[in-house]
Amino acid sequence: MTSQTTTLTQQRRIGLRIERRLEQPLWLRVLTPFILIAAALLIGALLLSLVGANPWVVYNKMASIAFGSAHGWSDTTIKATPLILAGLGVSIAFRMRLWNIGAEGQLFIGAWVATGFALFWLPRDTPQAIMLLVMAIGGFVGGALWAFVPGVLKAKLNINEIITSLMLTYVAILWNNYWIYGPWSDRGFGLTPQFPRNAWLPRFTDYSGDFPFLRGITAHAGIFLALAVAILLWFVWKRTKWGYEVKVIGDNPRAGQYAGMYLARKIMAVMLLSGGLAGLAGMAEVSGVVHRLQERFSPGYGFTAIIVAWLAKLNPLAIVLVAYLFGGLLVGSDAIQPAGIAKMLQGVVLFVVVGGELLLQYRIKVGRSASS
Amino acid sequence: MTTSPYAVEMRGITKRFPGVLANDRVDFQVRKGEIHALLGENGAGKSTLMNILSGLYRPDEGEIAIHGQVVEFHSPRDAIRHGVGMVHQHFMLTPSQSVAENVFLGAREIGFVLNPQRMAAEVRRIAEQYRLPVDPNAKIWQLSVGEQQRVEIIKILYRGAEILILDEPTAVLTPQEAENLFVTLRSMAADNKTIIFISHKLEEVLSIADRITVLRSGRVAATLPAQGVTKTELANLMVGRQVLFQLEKPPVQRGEVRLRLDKVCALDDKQLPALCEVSLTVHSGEIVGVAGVAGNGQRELAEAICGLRPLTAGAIEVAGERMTRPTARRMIDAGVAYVPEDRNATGSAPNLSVAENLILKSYRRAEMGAGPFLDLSAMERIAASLVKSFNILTPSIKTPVRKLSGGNLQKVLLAREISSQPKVLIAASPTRGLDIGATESVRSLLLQERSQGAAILLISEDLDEIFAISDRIVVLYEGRIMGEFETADADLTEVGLLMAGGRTPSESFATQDKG
Amino acid sequence: VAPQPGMQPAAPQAEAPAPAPAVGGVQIPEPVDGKFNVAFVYVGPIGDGGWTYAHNEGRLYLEEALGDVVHTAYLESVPEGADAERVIRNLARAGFDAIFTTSFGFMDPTATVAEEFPDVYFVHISGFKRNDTNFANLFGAMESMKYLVGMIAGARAQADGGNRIGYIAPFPIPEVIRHLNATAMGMRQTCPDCLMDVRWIFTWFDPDKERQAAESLFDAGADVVITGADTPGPVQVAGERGKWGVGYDSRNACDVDPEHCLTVPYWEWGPEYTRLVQSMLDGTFVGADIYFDVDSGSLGLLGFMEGQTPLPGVPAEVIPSVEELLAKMLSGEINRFTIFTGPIRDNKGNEIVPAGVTLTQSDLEGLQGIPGREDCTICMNWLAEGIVPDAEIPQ
Amino acid sequence: MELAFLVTLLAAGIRSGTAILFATIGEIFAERSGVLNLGIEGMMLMGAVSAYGVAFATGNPWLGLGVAMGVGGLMALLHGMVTISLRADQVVSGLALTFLGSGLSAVLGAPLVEVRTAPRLPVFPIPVLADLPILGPIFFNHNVIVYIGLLMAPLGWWYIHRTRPGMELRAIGEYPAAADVLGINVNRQRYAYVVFGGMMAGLGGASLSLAITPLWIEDMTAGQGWIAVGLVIFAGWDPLRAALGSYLFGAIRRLPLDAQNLPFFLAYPQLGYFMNMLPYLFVILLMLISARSELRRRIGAPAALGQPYVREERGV
Ligand SMILES: Nc1ncnc2c1ncn2[C@@H]1O[C@H](COP(=O)(O)OP(=O)(O)OP(=O)(O)O)[C@@H](O)[C@H]1O
Ligand SMILES: Nc1ncnc2c1ncn2[C@@H]1O[C@H](COP(=O)(O)OP(=O)(O)OP(=O)(O)O)[C@@H](O)[C@H]1O
Ligand SMILES: [Mg+2]
Ligand SMILES: [Mg+2]
Repeated sequence: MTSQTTTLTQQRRIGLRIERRLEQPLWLRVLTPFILIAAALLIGALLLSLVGANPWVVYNKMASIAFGSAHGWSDTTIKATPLILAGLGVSIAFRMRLWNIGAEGQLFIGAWVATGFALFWLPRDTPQAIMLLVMAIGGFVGGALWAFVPGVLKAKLNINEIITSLMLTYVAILWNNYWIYGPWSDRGFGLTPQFPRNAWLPRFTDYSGDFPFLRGITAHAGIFLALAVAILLWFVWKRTKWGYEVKVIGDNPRAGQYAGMYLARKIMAVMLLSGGLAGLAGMAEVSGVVHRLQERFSPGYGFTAIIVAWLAKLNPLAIVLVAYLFGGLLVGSDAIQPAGIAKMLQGVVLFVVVGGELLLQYRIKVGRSASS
Repeated sequence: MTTSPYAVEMRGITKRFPGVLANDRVDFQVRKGEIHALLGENGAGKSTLMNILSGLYRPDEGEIAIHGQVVEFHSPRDAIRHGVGMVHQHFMLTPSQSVAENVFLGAREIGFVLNPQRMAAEVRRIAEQYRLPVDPNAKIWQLSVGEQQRVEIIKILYRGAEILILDEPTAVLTPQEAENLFVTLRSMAADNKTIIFISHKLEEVLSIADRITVLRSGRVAATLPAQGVTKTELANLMVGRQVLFQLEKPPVQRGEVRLRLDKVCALDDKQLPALCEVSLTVHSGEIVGVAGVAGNGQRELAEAICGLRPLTAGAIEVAGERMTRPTARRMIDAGVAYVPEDRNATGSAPNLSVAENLILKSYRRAEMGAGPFLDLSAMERIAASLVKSFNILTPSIKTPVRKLSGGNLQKVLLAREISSQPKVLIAASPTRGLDIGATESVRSLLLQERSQGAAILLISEDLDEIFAISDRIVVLYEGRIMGEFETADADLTEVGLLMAGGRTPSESFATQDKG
Repeated sequence: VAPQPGMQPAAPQAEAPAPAPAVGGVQIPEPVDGKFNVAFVYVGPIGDGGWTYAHNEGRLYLEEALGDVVHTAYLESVPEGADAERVIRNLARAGFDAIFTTSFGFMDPTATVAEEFPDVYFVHISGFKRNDTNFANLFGAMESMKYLVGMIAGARAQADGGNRIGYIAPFPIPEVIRHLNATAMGMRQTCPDCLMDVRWIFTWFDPDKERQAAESLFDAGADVVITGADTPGPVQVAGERGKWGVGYDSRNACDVDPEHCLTVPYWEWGPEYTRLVQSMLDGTFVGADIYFDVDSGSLGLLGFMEGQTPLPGVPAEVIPSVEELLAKMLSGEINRFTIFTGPIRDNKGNEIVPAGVTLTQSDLEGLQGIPGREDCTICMNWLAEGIVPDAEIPQ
Repeated sequence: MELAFLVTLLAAGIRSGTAILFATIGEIFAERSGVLNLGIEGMMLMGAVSAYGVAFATGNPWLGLGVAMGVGGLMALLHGMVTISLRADQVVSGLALTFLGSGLSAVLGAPLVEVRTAPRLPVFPIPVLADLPILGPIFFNHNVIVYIGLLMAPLGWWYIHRTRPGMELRAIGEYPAAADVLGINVNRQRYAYVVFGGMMAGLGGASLSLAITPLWIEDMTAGQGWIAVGLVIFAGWDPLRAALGSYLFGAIRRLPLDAQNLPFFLAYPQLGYFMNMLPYLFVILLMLISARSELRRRIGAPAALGQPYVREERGV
C-alpha cells in the first residue's frame, strides 16, 4: 500500500516548482515597475471591457485630458500637490511601520485650522505673506495634533493606530460639518465664505497680466512647497541621525530600543510629522484651490496618498512621480463616467504592485525534485 | 512487514537550502530497538536530516525506508503514520493551550467535538505507562522546560511512534532532569522502540547511545558503536582536525566593582514577577557566569541591566552611578554593552546593511556626524575597519545583515559591542549556534576583554561554557539567585541541583570531575 | 440652496442609460457638431432616485422637447469644490454651448467659469449668483408643495387617531427650514392638534441614517414620516411598520411601497430647462434670478397632477381640499407668498409674521449681504407652530 | 418612557449591528488563523452590491445572500494568495483589497443605484416570543438575518473553544510550526479561514443591502468594515464579545437620533453634530478599554498574526 502511494505521489512531484530567487537580477529590478504598470493597465482594461467600455478609448482620453495640454498639466499638478504632501506624510509613518491611514482626517483638520486663520482669527488686512505663513503653520499643527492622538495611544498603550487614525477621520469630517453648517457657515449653507484674496496661495494665472500664456493655469504655489518638502525628506532619510533612527525602528523596533532610541517619543514625533504634512496638504488645497472650507473639498486625497506612498516605496522623490501619475488618473477620469473607474483602477494598480512585485521574486523551476 | 534489521534507512539524502548544502548524499541506518546518537558541529546538518526523516522537509535527492519499506513523506502526518515522531530542538507547543490540547492537536480520531475529560484521561494513561508525570489540564506556559519536554514525548507516543527522534533534548535540562530523561529513554528502548538522539554533549552520548553517527559539513563522517570510542576521537571526527579543549585563561585580576545589582526586581512580558531581589556584583577584569535553565529570568536579567526592562524595585549601579530607573540610553552612555541572546530579534535590524548595523550603538556620537547629521563616510570608514579587524565575512558593508550566516552576524554584534570599549559587557548565550571554531574565537574575545579590564556578565544555559570561562558562577532559578561560587570551587552536580531549584547543600558531594 | 445628494465620505457615482443603451457602460461626454450642445453637471449619481435623478429626467425631457436641435451630455458625481471648476471649465472649453450645474456648491465655480467664457450660457440651480448676461440661477418653490404634503399627512394622522408626524430634516439651512415650516403649517390645516417631530440627520444622503431616523420617529409615535432627504428608506420603514411615509425629490420615490406611501412632492425640471434652452436658441436669455412657482409646471405632487390619482393611503376627506388648493397654485392664483403670509406663529407661540404681512423672497431664502439682493428682515431661522414646542434649530 | 426608550434603542442596535457582527466574526476567524485582513470594507461592499444585484435579477434574496458570500470569499482568496502564498505585507494587501472592493463595487453597482424594488429578506417576528414584554421587541421581532447573527456568535464561540478544528485554529494562529509538525496543513487552513472571513464579510454586506438598509448605494458600508476590525480587538478574538460590541455599536449609531427627542437635546440640537461622532469615538473608547484589559487579562492577538508561515524557511 505504501509503495503504491509512493509511485502516485512521485508522479505528482514532476512538474512546476516555485522557488524564491536569492538575488533579483538587475534587469528584473529595472523592468519590475514597467511590468507591473503594464499588468495593472491590462487588468484594468479587462475590467473596463467587462463593464462595457473600450479600454483603448478610455485610456487615450484620460491621457490626453491629463497630460495633453498645458491646462491638463496644470490640472494634474493641482491634483498632485495634495497627493504629494499627504503621500509624503503617510510615507513618514509607513517608514516606521506605523500605519497612519487617517491622512484624510488630518487633511480636513489642517484645512479647518487654515480656514480659521484665513477668515476669523487674523485681521482681514493681514499681509498676504504673514497670512499664508500662519495658515500653513496652523494647518500643519492642526493635522499634526490630529495624528498625535493615535500616536500617543500607540506609544503609551499600544493601541492599534490603523483603527484610531481611521476613526478620527470620520470624526474630523463631522467636526468640519459642524463648523461649515454652523458657526462658520456662509448663510447656513454647507460652506464658509470665500477667503479674502490675501489668504489665497499665488496661482500661475494670477500673473497672466504680465504673461498672457499663464491665463487659466490655475496650479498654485503649493506645488513648490510640496517639492521642497520632498527634497527635504529625501535628505532627512539619507543624511540625518533622525532618519537613521526611523529606518532602524521601522525595520526592527526592538533593535531600536536596544540601541537606546526612545521608541515612544519617536512614534509620537513621527505621527506628528506625518499628520502635519497631511494637514499642510489640506491647507494648500483650501488656500490654493477651493478658497473656502466646504464639505468634501477633498475627494479622498488622504486615502489615495496611501497608495501613492506605497507605490513609490516610500521614496520621497518617487512619491512626486507617482503623485503626478495618480493626479493624471484623477483628472483624466473626471471626464469618464462613472467616476468609480478611477477608484477601481487605483485598487487594481495597488494590488498588482503588491502581489506582482513578490511574484517577480520567484522563479519557476520545471523538473522533478524527488528521488530518482 | 518485510524483515529488515533496520528501523530506518536513509539513502543518498541531499538537501540544499539557498546557498547551503545542508545534507550531502547522507546514508544513515538505525537498528530497531537501539539508541542511536547523531553528532556533529553546529550546522552539520543533523536537524535537517531529522526534519527530513520526520516529514517536515523534503529531500532534494535520496530515499527513505522504514522497516525496509520505501516511503515518501509529504508532511509530518505521513511520517507519523509510519511511526516516526520527532521532538524538535525548539519545542513545538502552543503556550496558551493545555497539555491535553497540545497532545491531541491534529488528531482526527478524537471526533469533531472536544471531550476534555476523555482527552485528559488518555494523557494520564500514557503519562503513567511511560512514567512521564504531567498535569493534562495545565497550560503549556505554566510548565517548566522539563515538563514541556515530557509533553512533547507524550505527544509522539500517543501517535504510536515506534521511532522517536529527539533533537538536542538535554540542551535545556539540568543534569538531573537529563538523567531522568535517560531512564525513560532506556526503558522505551527496552520496549523495542527505536530512538535517535542528537546531542553536543559527548559524555552523555557515550553513556547512553548504542551506536553513533557523526555528521560533518552535511556528510556522514562515520557510523560506529559507542562501545570503546573516546571523546577525543568523536570530537576529531566532528571537526575533521585535532581539537583543543583548552582555552588560554589567565588568572583573574579583579579590579573595582563595575556593576552592582541591588535587590533588583522586574516583571516579564506577561507582567508576572520574573526577577526577585537579585543582587550581584561584577568587578573589572572578571567574568561572572549566570547559570540556569532557560526561562528562569535570564532574559529579564539582561534586559533589566541594559535598561530595556523597567525595575519594579531595587537599583543598578554602573561604575559607581546608581540608577533606579535605567533606560537603554543611560546604560549605553554609562558604558554597558550587550550581546543579546537573540541576534535577529533584538540585536540587529535585518534589512539594514552591515555598516548600518555596526553603528547602531555609536551613531549618536559626534564622530558619526555633527548635530543632527549623519556622516555617511565616517560610517563607512568605521564599518570597514571593524569588518576587517573582526574578520567578518560579508560581500560588502552594504549587504543587509539578514544575508549573513549566524556566526558572522554574531561577529557583527560582538564587533559593535566590543568596539565601544565597554566598562560592562553583558553577553547572553554568545556562542549559541556557533561552530567550534567560532565558539573558540568568541570565547577568546571575551577573555581578551576581561584582561583589558571589562566587567563581563556571561549568561548561558550551557554549563560547560560557564565553567570554561567564568571566574565566578551564580545560579538563577525562578528569578532568584540560588547560590554563588568561585568557579574553581564549584561543582557541576551542585550547580545542576540549584538550577532545578534544589536546596543549597553547603558542603559539596564528593564527585568526580565531569568536564 | 440645494439638496446635494451624495454627502458620504466618498463620492457616489453611477451610470445609467443615457443616449447610449449600455447600462453600466462607460461614457465620455463630448459635444456634437451642428447641434446646440447642453451639458449638465450633477453632484450625485443619476440613479440616486432623488435630486440628481430628477435633474436627469429634466434633461431627457429637454431632449425630447427640442428634438434634433439639441444634444445633451452630463457628468455625474462631480465633487463640489476644487474639482467642479475644472470640470465646468473643461466642458466649456470642449465646446458646449450651455452648461447647467445642479448643486449649490457649484455656484462659485460656475460664476468663475462664466466670466471666462462669455459666449457660453451657464445656469446654476439653487444658488443666488448671476451676471445679467450669460449666467443665471434657477430654483423653485417646493414649499408650496410641502404645504400640501402637510395637509395630507395631517389628515392621515387625524384619520388614524394619532397626533404625531415625523419630519426628517437634512441640514439646518433656510431651504430645509422653509420646507419644514410650510409642511407644519399645512399639517395644522387638517390636524390642529398634531405635533411635528423633527430629526436632524446632518447629511443629504445616507440611506442608513435616513432609515434609522424614520424608525426613531415611528418609535416615538409618529403615524406619518415625511422625509426631506433623498432615499426611499423612510417609505420602506413605513411599510414595515404598517404606517405612512412621504418621499421627496423625484416622482419615483414612492415606488418602493406605494401602499404605504402617501405622496411625493417632486421636481419636474424639464419645462424650465426647455424654456431656458429655447431662450438661448432665441437669443433672449438673460442672466437673471429665476424662482419658479407651481404654475410653471415644474413642480409636482404625486397623485394629484394631471392624469394621476391619489395613492390609496390618502384619506378621502382631504383630497378635495388639496385638489382645490393645487388648482389655485397651478393657475397662479396663490403661490409661496400666500402661504407665508401672517399671522404666523413659531413653535413657542410667539408671533413671527404679523397678520397681513407677507414674507419677501429674501426672507424665504434667508438672504443677507448679497450684492444685488435685498436683505431679509424676517429671516428663515424660526420653527413654525406645530413643531414640537421645545425644539430649536441646531446652531 | 425610559424603558421604552432603552428597548427601542437596543432593538435598533441589534438590527443595525448585525452586518458588523458578521464581518467581525469572519475577521476573528481569519485573524485567529494568523491572517490579518484589512479588506473587510471592500469585501462588504462587494457583498452588498452582488447580493442586491442578484436579488434584483433573480427575485430571490437568498440567492443574493449566497452569491455575496461567494464574492466575499473570492476576494478574500485573492488576499490569501497574496499574503499566504506570496507572503506580501498583510496590511498593505488588505488596504489594496479595500480600494479594489469599493472602486469595483461602485462601477459594477452603478446601474443598480436606481433599482428600488429588489426583493428583501423578510421580517419575521418569532411566534409567541415576539410578544414577550421587553425581550420580545429586543430579540424576537426582527429580520431573519438578525436571527442568523444571533445564532452565529455562540456558534462561533463553540467552534473555536469546543471543537477539534477550533483547537487547531487556535494553534495555527499561535504557533503554526507546532501544528505543522503534527500534520496540520497550516496554509490550507489559513486559506480556508481567510476565505470564510471573506464570506462572512460578504454576508455582512448582503445583510445591509438586503435587510438592514435594503438598497444599493455606493459606499453604503460607510466605514463599518473598519469598525469591524476595531471590534475584533475589543472582542479579544472572541465571537461572543464581538456580538456585544457590534450590538452596542449599533445602538450607539441610533442614539443620536433617539436623543433628539430628549428635552436636553431638543434645546441644544447642535449637539447632534457631535452625537454623530459617537460611534467612531466609541470604537476608540473600546480600544482603550481593551488595551487596559489586555494588560490585565494578558490576552493578546494570536501570536502569529501577520506572519506568513513557510515550513522550510526560518526567521522572518
Ligand atoms: N517590539 C515592538 N514592536 C512594535 N512596537 C513596539 C515594540 N516595542 C515597543 N513598541 C511600541 O513602543 C511603545 C513604547 O515603547 P517603550 O515604552 O519601550 O518606549 P521608550 O523607548 O521606553 O520610550 P519612553 O522612555 O519615552 O517611554 C510601546 O507601547 C509599543 O507601542
Ligand atoms: N530552513 C532553513 N533555511 C535555510 N538554511 C537552513 C535551514 N535549516 C538549516 N539550514 C542550514 O543548513 C545547515 C544545516 O543546519 P542544521 O540545522 O541541520 O544543523 P544542525 O546540525 O542541526 O546544527 P545545530 O547543532 O546548530 O542544531 C546550516 O548551514 C543551516 O544554516
Ligand atoms: Mg518607556
Ligand atoms: Mg539542530
